[in-house]
Amino acid sequence: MTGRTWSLWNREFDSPVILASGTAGFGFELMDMGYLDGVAAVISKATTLRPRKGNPPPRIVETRFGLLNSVGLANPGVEEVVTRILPEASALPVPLIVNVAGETEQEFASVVEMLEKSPVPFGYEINVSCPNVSEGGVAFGASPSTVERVSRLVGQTSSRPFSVKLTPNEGSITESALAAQEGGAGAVTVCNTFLGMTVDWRTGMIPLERKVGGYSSPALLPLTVARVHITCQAVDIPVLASGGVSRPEDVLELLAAGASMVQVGTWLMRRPGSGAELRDGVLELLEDVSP
Amino acid sequence: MTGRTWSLWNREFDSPVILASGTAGFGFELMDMGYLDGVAAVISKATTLRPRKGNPPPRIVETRFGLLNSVGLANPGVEEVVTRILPEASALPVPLIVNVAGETEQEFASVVEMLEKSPVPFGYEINVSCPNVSEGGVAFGASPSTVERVSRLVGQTSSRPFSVKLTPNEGSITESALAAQEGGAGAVTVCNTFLGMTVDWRTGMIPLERKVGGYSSPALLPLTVARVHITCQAVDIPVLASGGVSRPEDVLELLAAGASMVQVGTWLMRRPGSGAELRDGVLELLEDVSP
Amino acid sequence: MTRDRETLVLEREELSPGIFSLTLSAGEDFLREAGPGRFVQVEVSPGPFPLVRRPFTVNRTDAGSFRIVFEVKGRGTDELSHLTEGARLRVLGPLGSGYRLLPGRWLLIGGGMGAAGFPCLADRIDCGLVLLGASSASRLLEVGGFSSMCATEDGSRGARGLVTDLLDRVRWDDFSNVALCGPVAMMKAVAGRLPDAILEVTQVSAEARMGCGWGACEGCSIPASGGGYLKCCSDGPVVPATSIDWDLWEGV
Amino acid sequence: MTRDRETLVLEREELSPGIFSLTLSAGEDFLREAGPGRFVQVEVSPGPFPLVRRPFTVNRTDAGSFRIVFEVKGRGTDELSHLTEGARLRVLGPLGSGYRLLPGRWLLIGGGMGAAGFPCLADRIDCGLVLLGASSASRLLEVGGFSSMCATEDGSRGARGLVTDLLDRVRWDDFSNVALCGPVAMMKAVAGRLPDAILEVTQVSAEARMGCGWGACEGCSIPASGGGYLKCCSDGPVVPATSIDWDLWEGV
Ligand SMILES: Cc1cc2nc3c(=O)[nH]c(=O)nc-3n(C[C@H](O)[C@H](O)[C@H](O)COP(=O)(O)OP(=O)(O)OC[C@H]3O[C@@H](n4cnc5c(N)ncnc54)[C@H](O)[C@@H]3O)c2cc1C
Ligand SMILES: Cc1cc2nc3c(=O)[nH]c(=O)nc-3n(C[C@H](O)[C@H](O)[C@H](O)COP(=O)(O)OP(=O)(O)OC[C@H]3O[C@@H](n4cnc5c(N)ncnc54)[C@H](O)[C@@H]3O)c2cc1C
Ligand SMILES: Cc1cc2nc3c(=O)[nH]c(=O)nc-3n(C[C@H](O)[C@H](O)[C@H](O)COP(=O)(O)O)c2cc1C
Ligand SMILES: Cc1cc2nc3c(=O)[nH]c(=O)nc-3n(C[C@H](O)[C@H](O)[C@H](O)COP(=O)(O)O)c2cc1C
Ligand code: FES
Ligand code: FES
Repeated sequence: MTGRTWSLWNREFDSPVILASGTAGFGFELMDMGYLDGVAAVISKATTLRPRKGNPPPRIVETRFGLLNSVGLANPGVEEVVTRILPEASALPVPLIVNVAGETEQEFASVVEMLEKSPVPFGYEINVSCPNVSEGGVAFGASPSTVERVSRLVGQTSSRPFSVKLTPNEGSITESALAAQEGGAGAVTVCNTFLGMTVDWRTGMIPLERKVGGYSSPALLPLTVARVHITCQAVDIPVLASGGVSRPEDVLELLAAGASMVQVGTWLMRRPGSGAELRDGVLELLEDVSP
Repeated sequence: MTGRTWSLWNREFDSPVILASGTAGFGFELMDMGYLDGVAAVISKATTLRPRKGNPPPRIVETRFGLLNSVGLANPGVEEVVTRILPEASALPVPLIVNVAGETEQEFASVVEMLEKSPVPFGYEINVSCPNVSEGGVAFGASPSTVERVSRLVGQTSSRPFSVKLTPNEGSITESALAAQEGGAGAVTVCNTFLGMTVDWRTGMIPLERKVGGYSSPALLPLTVARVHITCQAVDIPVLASGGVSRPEDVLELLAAGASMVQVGTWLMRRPGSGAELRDGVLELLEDVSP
Repeated sequence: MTRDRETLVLEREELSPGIFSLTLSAGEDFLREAGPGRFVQVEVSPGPFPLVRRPFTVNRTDAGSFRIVFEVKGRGTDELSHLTEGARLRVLGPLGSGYRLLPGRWLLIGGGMGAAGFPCLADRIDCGLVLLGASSASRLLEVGGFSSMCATEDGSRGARGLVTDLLDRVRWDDFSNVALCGPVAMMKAVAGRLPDAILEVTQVSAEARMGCGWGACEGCSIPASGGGYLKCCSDGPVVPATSIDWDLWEGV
Repeated sequence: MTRDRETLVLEREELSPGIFSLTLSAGEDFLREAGPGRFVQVEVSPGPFPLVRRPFTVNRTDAGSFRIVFEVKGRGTDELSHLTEGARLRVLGPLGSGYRLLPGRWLLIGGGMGAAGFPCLADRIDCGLVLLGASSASRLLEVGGFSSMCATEDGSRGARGLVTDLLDRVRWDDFSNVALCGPVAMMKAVAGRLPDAILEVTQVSAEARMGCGWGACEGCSIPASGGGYLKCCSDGPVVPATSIDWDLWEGV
């Protein structure tokens, strides 16, 4: 193994792999299975001001070459997160970034304000791009002025760095990234899932209650590579890549496109040992190139 | 075979399959090979005011699960199209829709004005969404006011119906669709390719000269299904689906999502006989359901 | 311990048309924890598609191996059915919480593949009676060695009809525990006809479309009686019948 | 006629490590038109990925069959190399415009797999001399029965060096036609050293990454000497050397 490191927010990591929000819980299950090796940081499931039940089932529908999800930010609410979950999370062997969602601009700041009471979070990921909610989702994150105001509000409330997670579905990702930077974000995450849908042509039935869900697939990697590249051209803050990673080569490609760190989501659901699998693969490939 | 038909612009077709712009030329090669059976209409390669050489090679780069293209609207210019190509195209056994691109709002209308001199086109597809050009491409098509003005200009110039081909890469597809409808479009095409990129992590080399290209893949079908569905909710004009079709089931799914007709592009390059293959498959599946 | 392991296909059997069993190699640590009602997440293909794993109940454990039994439903189960002896298969497990092995006499009610977990269970409890339903005789899963009654829709074995039709013949006082597993529609029908006191002691092995299978993605929700949702994969798959909101639950 | 046909793999041979030939069934209509320099688009996998076909020159035609010869470069050629006799393979062709079979003596210059189309050609012309280059002897493609010289980079056969090194030995006056095919870098080097009068009578079999292969997608562009681009698949693959802008052409 080389002594290679990757860094984010003044911290060095011996892996570029971050676990994406919504696919790793708060990291406890992976810790219990011994699968946090190779993981630089865990990003939690979205946390909102009030508890959210989430969307009715089915929430996961697999298509021929990808996955539709419509979880709808199911979470116990920030109070429960601060009082019950984060204290336990101090046992995690890796930093925890808390993913934050809200229905109004102010709500993002309110959630962060509560989270500030806990010593545990390493930083935040501000999710202005959830495809599976009516308020605070795609259209919200597509407005640069909204993104800038949310970033500013969060920045004023937070002592910690934060990344703004952008949507590829509406607006302009570079304009939103610039707005986040302008508002004081310490990074942007590029990006959330793409709107997707499936319908059974025989019956006309659309399995997801909200019809449209978030689509993820290894086949979307080139879409993420492009968006990471153009975002890196536009902003100076770190870009965290998210979307389509399933192999060490994919991690390296996103890093080559300019990402500072790389998230893995859907593939983690398939391979809970992704942290070590990807980190080891990355180091091996790098060693092959410059031994 | 059933007597099932699909219709567009007051014309009935015994197939829902249209050949997508840029993947069928003007239809001559397919005619020569005998592969226009099952094809409802051919959409031509983009036509611009002046001849365009197109982008330097490579223009086609295959990734693990899809194709990047950066053709850049290579075409001989509208004059050549009107004087040399369209007269020959009157021999095509199927209607020809001419895809039109431009660098300014006025240019779209100028191209259409020239095309009006030919009796051949069945209609036009106004391409405000090419990912592979600097002017008149993605950012252009992302602005509803631009889309509306272009539609109005084209409508004033044209005696024929036209579809506006939208971009999934920026802005809001429903707002653009509404703007096209407001401007007098007779349909919208949902949608053009997604921005994509690949980079060789070993060398840092990005194969496409313009770095980012248009990405297409059968794995993107759910993205098209979603965009067709939400567009159909928003507008009253026909929606022509484009993106991800490789099987008869895909055609039926897009029709179930609300599309009036369905285009096939990348898969046509793989299977020049797609017209009959998809049409026959669709009819067979429909027969299975309601014999 | 729950781990992602590469197993070896030791045996493959086609039990009846479209129903297969795979016997997979397993170590002591797996087998010790693979109690009744727990499940595994199987990587059905070496390539990336199908993208997520498929859940299967542990049907039986033996020295050095365990077995899953499944019906071909779609892509994933089709791929699995083509594996041959000696093939390698990635299996994550054991997962979920299984049956609480309470004392007292048990009644097992299974529909179709729902009975796949019963052999494992029946051996570890005081199993009084097994009720089984399926579309036809060939789709009934055996739970050998125990008193049983069955119903088939085509009448090819046991009573002609549904497993619910067998409920009238049950002397409820004989049982202090019930295990219920099958298609959601069948479980709803059964639950609707169980005496209240019996519903209280019924453990349901639930089904949901799964993402991860290990509690992280919130994908496998089942409407809970108290409002909100249970996670099938970690609150369950085996949950008290009373914890489910039977009206809202529509199945997979 | 150019059609998309299902062929049968009649024979598969590993000519040398990583270089394979496939003999594929073909009908009269195909064989009649599959002249020297024309190519086929092969569907390398029954599934959708790799997404587009791969182009291969017709290496030889026989009664009821034709042959392609290829080197494993990536995913597509790897898949092809694993086909076995009896497999079915979808092949579109014959495509493109081949060599103009002009009278007069020919010189053939081939690098690596570039020589794959020469056997087909040499039989139909007055072939005076064949110059071949490759990295080593095992990678030289035979063009049997004709006078030839070769160069290998490791010196394992013929002269040690590049095919360009052989050019000095050519008596240009002997030839009225040249066929040139190989990696773009090799062809650029050769073209740069051909006497002007010879360049005028040189036909180049060009390479480009292809989309459709049948002229529709504008994907296979090669810089043209007059400005703009040639389409490799339909203007070519065989084009006059003078029609290419050699400075701009960088290869695939
Ligand atoms: C905890 C648990 C244990 C299970 N144990 C068994 C078992 O022992 N034997 C057995 O035969 N089956 C079992 N199932 C069901 C089995 O997982 C599904 O039949 C299988 O995932 C279908 O995969 P597929 O790719 O073949 O079908 P797909 O092509 O994915 O889908 C075909 C159809 O199967 C159904 N389906 C899809 N995913 C699931 C899912 N996760 N759960 C239930 N139904 C689904 C849907 O109705 C779908 O339309 C279990 C399910 C769960 C949740
Ligand atoms: C008209 C024509 C005729 C050809 N005839 C032969 C032949 O007879 N025998 C033979 O071995 N090869 C021939 N080639 C080259 C052959 O098509 C490629 O080697 C093949 O497509 C690579 O496919 P792959 O999936 O294995 O490689 P990929 O994984 O797609 O790519 C691997 C590398 O191969 C190169 N490559 C990719 N696509 C092409 C392409 N279309 N043309 C050239 N290089 C490419 C690139 O450098 C790429 O990095 C011909 C090419 C053309 C255009
Ligand atoms: C089941 C599921 C749940 C998700 N939940 C969240 C979430 O709560 N917050 C968020 O910001 N992103 C969420 N995402 C998006 C992922 O974090 C990630 O950005 C996306 O899936 C693309 O990456 P991938 O291709 O690696 O999965 C979710 C994705 C999935 C598949
Ligand atoms: C090689 C190539 C060239 C294309 N050229 C054009 C074009 O000139 N004009 C246009 O509107 N769309 C063009 N497109 C987009 C297609 O028409 C189609 O909308 C897109 O590829 C998605 O459909 P598909 O998945 O069926 O390929 C091109 C696509 C490809 C792959
Ligand atoms: S399947 Fe992921 S939480 Fe249950
Ligand atoms: S490969 Fe499509 S035009 Fe040549």
